[in-house]
Amino acid sequence: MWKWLHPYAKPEKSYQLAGKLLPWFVVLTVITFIIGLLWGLLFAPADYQQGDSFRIIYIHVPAAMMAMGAYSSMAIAAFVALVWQIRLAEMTVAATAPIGAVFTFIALFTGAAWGKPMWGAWWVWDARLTSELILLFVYLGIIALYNAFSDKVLAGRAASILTLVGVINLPVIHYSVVWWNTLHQGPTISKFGKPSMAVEMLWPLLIMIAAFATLLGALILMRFRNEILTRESHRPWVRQLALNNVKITGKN
Amino acid sequence: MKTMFRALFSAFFQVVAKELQGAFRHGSDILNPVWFFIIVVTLFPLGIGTDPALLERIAPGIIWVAALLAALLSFERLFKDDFIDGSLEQLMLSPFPLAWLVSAKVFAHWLLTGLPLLLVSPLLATFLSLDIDTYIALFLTLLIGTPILSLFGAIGVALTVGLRKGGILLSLIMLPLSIPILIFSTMAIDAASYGQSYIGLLALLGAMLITAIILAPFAIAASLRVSVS
Amino acid sequence: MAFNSLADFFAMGGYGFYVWLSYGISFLVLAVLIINTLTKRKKILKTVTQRIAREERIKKAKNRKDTL
Amino acid sequence: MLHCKMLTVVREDRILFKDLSFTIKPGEIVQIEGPNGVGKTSLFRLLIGLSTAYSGDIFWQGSSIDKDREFFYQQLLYLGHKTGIKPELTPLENLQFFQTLHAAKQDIDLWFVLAQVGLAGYEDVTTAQLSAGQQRRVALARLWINKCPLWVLDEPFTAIDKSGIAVLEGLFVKHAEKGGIVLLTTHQDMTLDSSLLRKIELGGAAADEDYV
Repeated sequence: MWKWLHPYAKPEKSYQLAGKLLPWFVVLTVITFIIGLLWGLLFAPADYQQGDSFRIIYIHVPAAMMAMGAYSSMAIAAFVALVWQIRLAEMTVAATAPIGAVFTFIALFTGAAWGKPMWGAWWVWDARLTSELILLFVYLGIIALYNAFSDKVLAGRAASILTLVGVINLPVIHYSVVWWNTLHQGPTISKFGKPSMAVEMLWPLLIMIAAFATLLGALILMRFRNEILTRESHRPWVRQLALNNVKITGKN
Repeated sequence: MKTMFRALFSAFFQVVAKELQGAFRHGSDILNPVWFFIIVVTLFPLGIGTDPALLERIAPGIIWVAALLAALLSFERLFKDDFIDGSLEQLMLSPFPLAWLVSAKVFAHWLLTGLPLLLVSPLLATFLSLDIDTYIALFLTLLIGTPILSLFGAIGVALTVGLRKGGILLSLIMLPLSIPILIFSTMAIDAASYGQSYIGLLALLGAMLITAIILAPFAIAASLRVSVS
Repeated sequence: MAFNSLADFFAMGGYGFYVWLSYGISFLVLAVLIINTLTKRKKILKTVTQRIAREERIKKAKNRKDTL
Repeated sequence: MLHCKMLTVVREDRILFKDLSFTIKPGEIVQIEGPNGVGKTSLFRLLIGLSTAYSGDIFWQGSSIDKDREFFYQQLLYLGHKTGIKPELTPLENLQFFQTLHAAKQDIDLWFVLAQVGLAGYEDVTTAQLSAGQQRRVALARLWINKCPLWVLDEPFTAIDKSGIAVLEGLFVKHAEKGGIVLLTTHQDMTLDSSLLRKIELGGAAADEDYV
C-alpha cells in the first residue's frame, strides 16, 4: 500500500489528485444539499411535539456530527504527521481546523436558535451545548497557535501536537461536563434528536448528514490545496500555475 | 492655520491606519484578547453553577473583571513593539505634539480591543442570562469604560515600557487604578437589573472618560519621555 | 408536502423566525468560509506573481552602481 | 547652528562627560570620536532631546531645544541604533508613514528612493522578512526624502559596504553644501576629504578618571 501511496506523498501529485477529486465532491455536495433541504424543509412531516421548529435538526445534527468528524480526521492526520513525519498530513490538520470551527459554530448557533422556543432561553448550560462550546474553544486555540508561527512547517507540527492533546482531553471534557451538568441539575432538557425517529423524518436527516460530509470533504480538499500552494510557493510548478492564473501587476 | 489642522489630522489618521494595518497583518492575533474574554466569562458558570438567577446576580462583576484582564493582556502591544524596534523614538521626534500622536495610538488600541468586547457582549449576556435592560446598561458601561481602560493602560505601559520585565508590574500598577471604573460600572448594571435609574453613574463614568481623554495623553507623553530617555 | 401554502411554509408553524434564522446564519457562515477559501487561493497565487515581479526588479537593479 | 554649553552627564555613578561645549555651524560634517562606552550615543540622545538627564544647555538656532521642541523637530532627522522601522509594514508603507509624521518631501518617487538604497525588488515585502542590513537601508532611505537641515546619525554605515559608504558620503557633502549639518559617529573608515570633516574627540583621560 505504501508503494502505491508514495507518489501521492509528493506535494505536486497530491495537489493534482485533490484537484481531480474536488469536482466530484462539489457535485455530490450540491446534489445532496438540494435533495436534503427540499425533503427536510418541504416534505418531512412536522414533529408532533416540537412542531416545525424541529426542522433546525437538519442542519444542527449534521453540523455537530461533522464538527466531531472534522476533529477526528484532524486527529488522524496529526497522528500520521507526528509518527511518520509526513508533511502533507500536517497540512491536512491546518486545512481542517477552520472548517471544524465553522461547523462547530453552526451547531452551536442552531442549537441556541432551537433552544429559544423550546427552553425559552437562547442559551442554557446544557451538557451537550457546553461541550460543543469547549470544542469551539479548542478549535480556535489550534487555529491561533497555527497562525502565531511564521514558519508554517513548525506551525503545522505545533498544531498537530495540540490536536493530539485535544484528542485525549476532549472525551474527558465531555464526560466532566455531563457529570457536572447532572450534579447541577440544570433546567430539565429534552435531549435532542436521539429518540427513534419516524422514517420520513430520518431519511432527509441522513441525506443532510451526507451533504455536510461531502461539503467537509470538498472544503478540506480546497484548503489542503491552498496549504500546498503556500508551502511550495518557491517551486517552479507553483510559479507556473501563478503566472497562468494571475496577471502580473505592480511596478516594474 | 487650515493646513496645520489638516496636517495634524492626517498625522492622527496615519498613526491609526498604520496601527490597524500592522495588526491585521498579524491575522487572527488581534482576536486573541476577545477570545480570552469569552473563555474567562464561560468559566464562571462552569465553576459556580448555572442557576440563571445566580448568574444574573454576579454577571456584571464577571464581565467587568474579565474585560479588565483581557485589557491587561493587550496593553503590552501598545508601545512595547514600538519601543523595541525604535519607532517609538521616531514618534517622539516628530514635529507633531507627542500627546496628540499617542492619543491616536490609544484610539487604535481601543478599536482593536475595546470595540470587539462591545461587539461580543450580546453573546455574554445570553451566556449569563441577562435581561435586555441589564444588557443595555452593561453595553453602555462598556462603551464608556473601555476607552478609559485604554487610556489608563497606556499610561501604565508608557511608564513600564523601558523596563525589561514590565509585564507583571504593569498589572500591579493598573489594577488598582481601574477599581473605580469597575465599581461604578457594576453599580450601574446592578441598578439597571433592579429597574432603578443609573443615569447618574453613567454621567460619573462619562466625566471620568472626558477627564481621561483630556489629561491622559499628556501623562502618557510625559511618561514616555521618562521611559525612553 | 407538509405545507398547504407558501405563507404556511414561511411561517413554519409559528417557528419561522428561529428556523429561517438558523438556516440563514448557517448558510451565511458557510458562504463566508467558501469565499474565504477561494480568495485565499487567489491571494497565494498573487503573492507568487508579486515575488516573480520582484525578482525581475532585483535583476534589473543589479547593474546599477550608485546604490548602497 | 547647534550650540552646546557645559554639558555634563552622569549615568548611575559614572561621569560620562563633563563641561562639554561646542558649536556646530551650518555646512559642517562632524564626526564624534571616542572609544566604546564613552557616551557617544548618550550625547546624541541629549542633543536630540530624547534624554533629559543632564546639566547644561543645548541651543538650536539660538533657542533652547527643551523649550521649543516642535520647531527643533521640524528640522531634525535622527537615525539611531534601532532602525525605527515597523517590521509588519512594507518599506514603502514605512516611508509613507515617515513622510506624514515628519513632514517630509511628498512629491518624491519612493520606488526610486528604495532602488537608490539597494532595495529594488523589496518595496512591497513586509520588512520583517528583510535582513538586518536591508532594514537599515530602509531607515537610511529617509536621508533622501527629508527636508531637515540637521542630521544626527548614530553609526549610519553599519552593514553598508565600501561603495555604499562612498554614496552616503557624497550625500553628506551635498547636504553640507546646501547649508545642512551632519553629525555622525562611525567605526568604519571614511574616505571623505579631511578638510570637509571636523572631528570632536569625546572622553579619553578626563572621563576615565572621574568616578563619583
